[in-house]
Amino acid sequence: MLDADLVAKTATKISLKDIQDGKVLSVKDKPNLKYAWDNGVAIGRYLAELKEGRIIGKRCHSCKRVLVPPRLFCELCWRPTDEWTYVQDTGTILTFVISHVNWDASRVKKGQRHHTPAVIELDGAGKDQAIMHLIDDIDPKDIKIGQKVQAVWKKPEERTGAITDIKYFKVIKK
Amino acid sequence: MGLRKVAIVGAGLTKFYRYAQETPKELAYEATKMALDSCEMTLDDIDAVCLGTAPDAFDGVHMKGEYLSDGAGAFRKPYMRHYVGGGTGVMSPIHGWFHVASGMFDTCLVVAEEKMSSAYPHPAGAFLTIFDHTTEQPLLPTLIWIFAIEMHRFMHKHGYTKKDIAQVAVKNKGNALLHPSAQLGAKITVEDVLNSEVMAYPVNRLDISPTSDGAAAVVLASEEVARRVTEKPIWIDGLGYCLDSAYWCNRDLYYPDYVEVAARQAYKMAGIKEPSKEIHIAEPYDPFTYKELHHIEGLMLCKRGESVRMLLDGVTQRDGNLPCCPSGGALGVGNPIAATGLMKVIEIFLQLRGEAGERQVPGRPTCGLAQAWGDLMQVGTVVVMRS
Amino acid sequence: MSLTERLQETTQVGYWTGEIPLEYVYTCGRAGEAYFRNLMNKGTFLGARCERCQITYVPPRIYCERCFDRLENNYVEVAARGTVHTFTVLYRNLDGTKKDAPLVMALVALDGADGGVVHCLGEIKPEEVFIGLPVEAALKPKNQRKGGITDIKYFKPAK
Amino acid sequence: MTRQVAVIGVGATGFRATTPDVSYRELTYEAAQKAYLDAGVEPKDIGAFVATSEDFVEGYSIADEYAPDQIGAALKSLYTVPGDFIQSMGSAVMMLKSGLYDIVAVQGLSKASNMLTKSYLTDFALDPVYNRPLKQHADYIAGMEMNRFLFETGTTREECAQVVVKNKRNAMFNPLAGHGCDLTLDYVLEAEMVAYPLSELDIAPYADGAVVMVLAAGETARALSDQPVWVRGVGWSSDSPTLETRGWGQAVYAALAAEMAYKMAGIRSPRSEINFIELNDEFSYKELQHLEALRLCNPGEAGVLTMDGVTEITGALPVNASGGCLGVGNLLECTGGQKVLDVVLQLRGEAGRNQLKNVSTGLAMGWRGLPTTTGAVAILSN
Repeated sequence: MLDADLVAKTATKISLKDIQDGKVLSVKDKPNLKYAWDNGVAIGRYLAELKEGRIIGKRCHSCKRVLVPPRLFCELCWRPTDEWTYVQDTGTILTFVISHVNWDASRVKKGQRHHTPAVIELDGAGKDQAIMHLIDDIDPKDIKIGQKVQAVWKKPEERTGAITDIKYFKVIKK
Repeated sequence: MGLRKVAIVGAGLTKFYRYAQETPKELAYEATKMALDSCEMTLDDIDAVCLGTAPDAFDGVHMKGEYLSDGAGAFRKPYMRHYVGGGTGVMSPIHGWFHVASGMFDTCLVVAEEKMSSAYPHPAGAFLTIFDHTTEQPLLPTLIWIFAIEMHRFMHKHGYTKKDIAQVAVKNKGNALLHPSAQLGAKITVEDVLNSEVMAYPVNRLDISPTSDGAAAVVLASEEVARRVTEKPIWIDGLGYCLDSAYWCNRDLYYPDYVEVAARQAYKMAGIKEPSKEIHIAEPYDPFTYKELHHIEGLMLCKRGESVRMLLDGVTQRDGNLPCCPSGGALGVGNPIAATGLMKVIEIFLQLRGEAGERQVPGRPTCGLAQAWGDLMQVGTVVVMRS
Repeated sequence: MSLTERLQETTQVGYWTGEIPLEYVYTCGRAGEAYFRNLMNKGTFLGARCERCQITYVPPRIYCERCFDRLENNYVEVAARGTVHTFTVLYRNLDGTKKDAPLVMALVALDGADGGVVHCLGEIKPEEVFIGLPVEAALKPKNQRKGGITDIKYFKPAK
Repeated sequence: MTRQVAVIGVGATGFRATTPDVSYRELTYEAAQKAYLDAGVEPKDIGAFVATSEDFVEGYSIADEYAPDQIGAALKSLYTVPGDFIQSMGSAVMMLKSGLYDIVAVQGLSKASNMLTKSYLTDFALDPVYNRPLKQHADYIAGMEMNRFLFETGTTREECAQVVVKNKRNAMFNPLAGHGCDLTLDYVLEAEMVAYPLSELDIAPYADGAVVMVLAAGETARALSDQPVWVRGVGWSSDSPTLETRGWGQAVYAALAAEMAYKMAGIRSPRSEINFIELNDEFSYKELQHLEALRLCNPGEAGVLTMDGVTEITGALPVNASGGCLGVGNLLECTGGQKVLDVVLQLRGEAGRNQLKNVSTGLAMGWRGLPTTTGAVAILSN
């Protein structure tokens, strides 16, 4: 039996204001956590190809998928992957979101476009082989699951070898 | 297989709040102390301690398992933390089961804690860095995105509507009115959910469980000890856990295969052939409304695509044939991640003992299930318990 | 080897940089609130006494870590002086750079307690510090105290 | 009555200060493939997996998400222990003894080089209210502990420096080790001071690397392996985490972890029953403090034995023949993995130039590093 009186005594309800006003003592800290993650072979090539305006994956002859992002092993078949394979920069929206919030939980400002991230199955990669990216250049309410989309790339001289070398995907067929 | 029998013999739970004054250690202590007192045990009776707590990014301490140890009763004891993201809470009794079933320990204290309010101004910021650092984080994703992405796919595949799914919030927040730990028990309507602030279509504010501080603890014991300390041991008869690939965009998100794999493991171990008939009561993980339904399908408590029908027919109500989240769940009681999972285990423990008070489901259930989910739409953890 | 393909030239090596952009506000908790309020307002130290284990915890805690008895009603005042239980002479800053002047860090075991304070020592040269050195707390002036460990400036040799 | 457990496969990469040519996934995949090849198993044969990681070391808020793929555990039973590798191994032993599994794999990984602000990270492990506001380099904790240890036991800085000389020299002949050097005692003693009495060379440098092991229950182990290495005992323990009230001279956690492991292994006289040791020496004095806690010598004796050469490869009680953390590198959560790896290689007679003669029982010991008081012990026999 959970005794309600006992439970009530276990914790003390306060508010953020109590902390900010100093009614409850607190300590602030901002940790310094910085990283440089090695790209390695597979992600290194992926980023290098993005810089060239291409999406590359690695094919697994066993499960027939083209793995994007590429890896040197197929995690399902537990074998080395086979040849490097370009997939197309077109695909299909499997699911999407109209987000009114930013990554830090703040709300998208009035007048700004809502974020519309989607899971996009890339042509040539295989069923359900998708990446997450953003949809843009369309009113969010016109986006539909199943729509065909195509990558809109940054200009070659602006590309740095990053997933953001694709600015967004745009809907190509309604 | 001749597995050693392991029982839950005691439980403790703190109140859940958005902001609690207590330090993480103090919260862990309060839950642990209550669990020990509930079965009239002291730390001297405890052979080992295991801790479930989700990311260090919430409490804001690197290696927080080490930091929390004394509050969890681990002083100079064998003590180990386990971690599967949001699935950690239900992984906790599983890890505890390993301790006792191994024969190396006769008792094991299982503690789960989360203090999410330390993350300032909001713990949501901690979720940017759950995504792949190179291929996803540059897009500035957030946790709500991935849920909304999955929810939308789930709705699309089955033709579910937001109105259907909102019933989960109505049910769970209502159930939570009777839970002493609850942070957000409320009588609300479907319209309230649909009219609440849009976070990321299709997710509205009332589709989401709150941010919480809280802790939970249970005491596990071998059969011999369990029979000595209580007349009502609740046995952990089945367990399963499964982690899918981190490449979360390489699978169809409409169905949680990882939950099914974990459930099959647990059912096999518990000798369950027809889960929808043999499980009398369930606490599927409900950090978002649709997740309860998604998980009910993954747990094979209904056929794929039938969870909404089950909900609308009242089957999962507290007085229905298969009550789901009678505690009020994460949506109603609150969601201090790991502590929520263990809260669900405790709810089944209390219900099977007939000690759930006003929340007691009718029909004297003898077999219940608790489940949690976590990571990048990736983890299923399941325990099956019997009286 | 297990990888079918490896980078063959150093120019192919690359990395991706990032950080974990978080901020925190930590409450001091029930015991910490009592400890620091007392330090701030009265300039003295609180401990928590466990009669069963015969231990006086400084800083105080709401529970005894050994027997789990509740200690919240057993707070006792302890002296603002004690001895150096152990110390070190620290030559590095948090970022790894060399300090302009070395800093003595010590665990000061407060008299009458089974714990104490981890802090720096002041008003003494590093080579003069020894284990067992009697020290006392040097607090900031009352109007500058905010209710935290930095309300203590340092510990200095006891008069 | 309870099931026996053996290590039937080990796989490791080399341990190097940096590994810029491979991602953490590729590094771990290499270790996993080697371990599975060594054990003669495939992931489908493995009942469950235990990974070892801490979020902020890997640079993720939820690092366990990224554990499964490169060890073949996708859509399988896997969980993470944020602890030392030997704790993960303890988990695996429990899982096998329970009878629920016949084969369990354990993973450990260090990409320490990818974490750029390690001193801040260690500081972030301190109590946020009582200790962190001082904003000091956390090595002060090691300096304070070393000072108290020297004070209580009469151990000298020279004896600690000799540990550095020995371990870094041992590493010269361990092809996996990344920080071997041949140094003189004077050279070590003259190293720049970090937190007196702790100098730069008393501190193990970091290294990258991965270790994967396959453990199996008795009958399965015998069926799969010609040379199973039996896990006779495991133990782990945590002392008070609080800086203000913990003991500072002795490693109580190591003593308790060892007692648990000794009891399980039926070892009464560790000194006569254990042939060699791989223990945590992230700081030079830790080797001596841990040796004493493990009851392998009397308090205050470890330094003397070190000066007398007893802990050398050629001595009566070889300690860290692999080179230890000082010579191999601090592998963070994977540190204990390197310890167990070297015990296994020694017991299988595969330790190359550092091979010890006539050894049948070895002890591996891990510590969680600053600022923790958690340790773990494994005792293995062939």
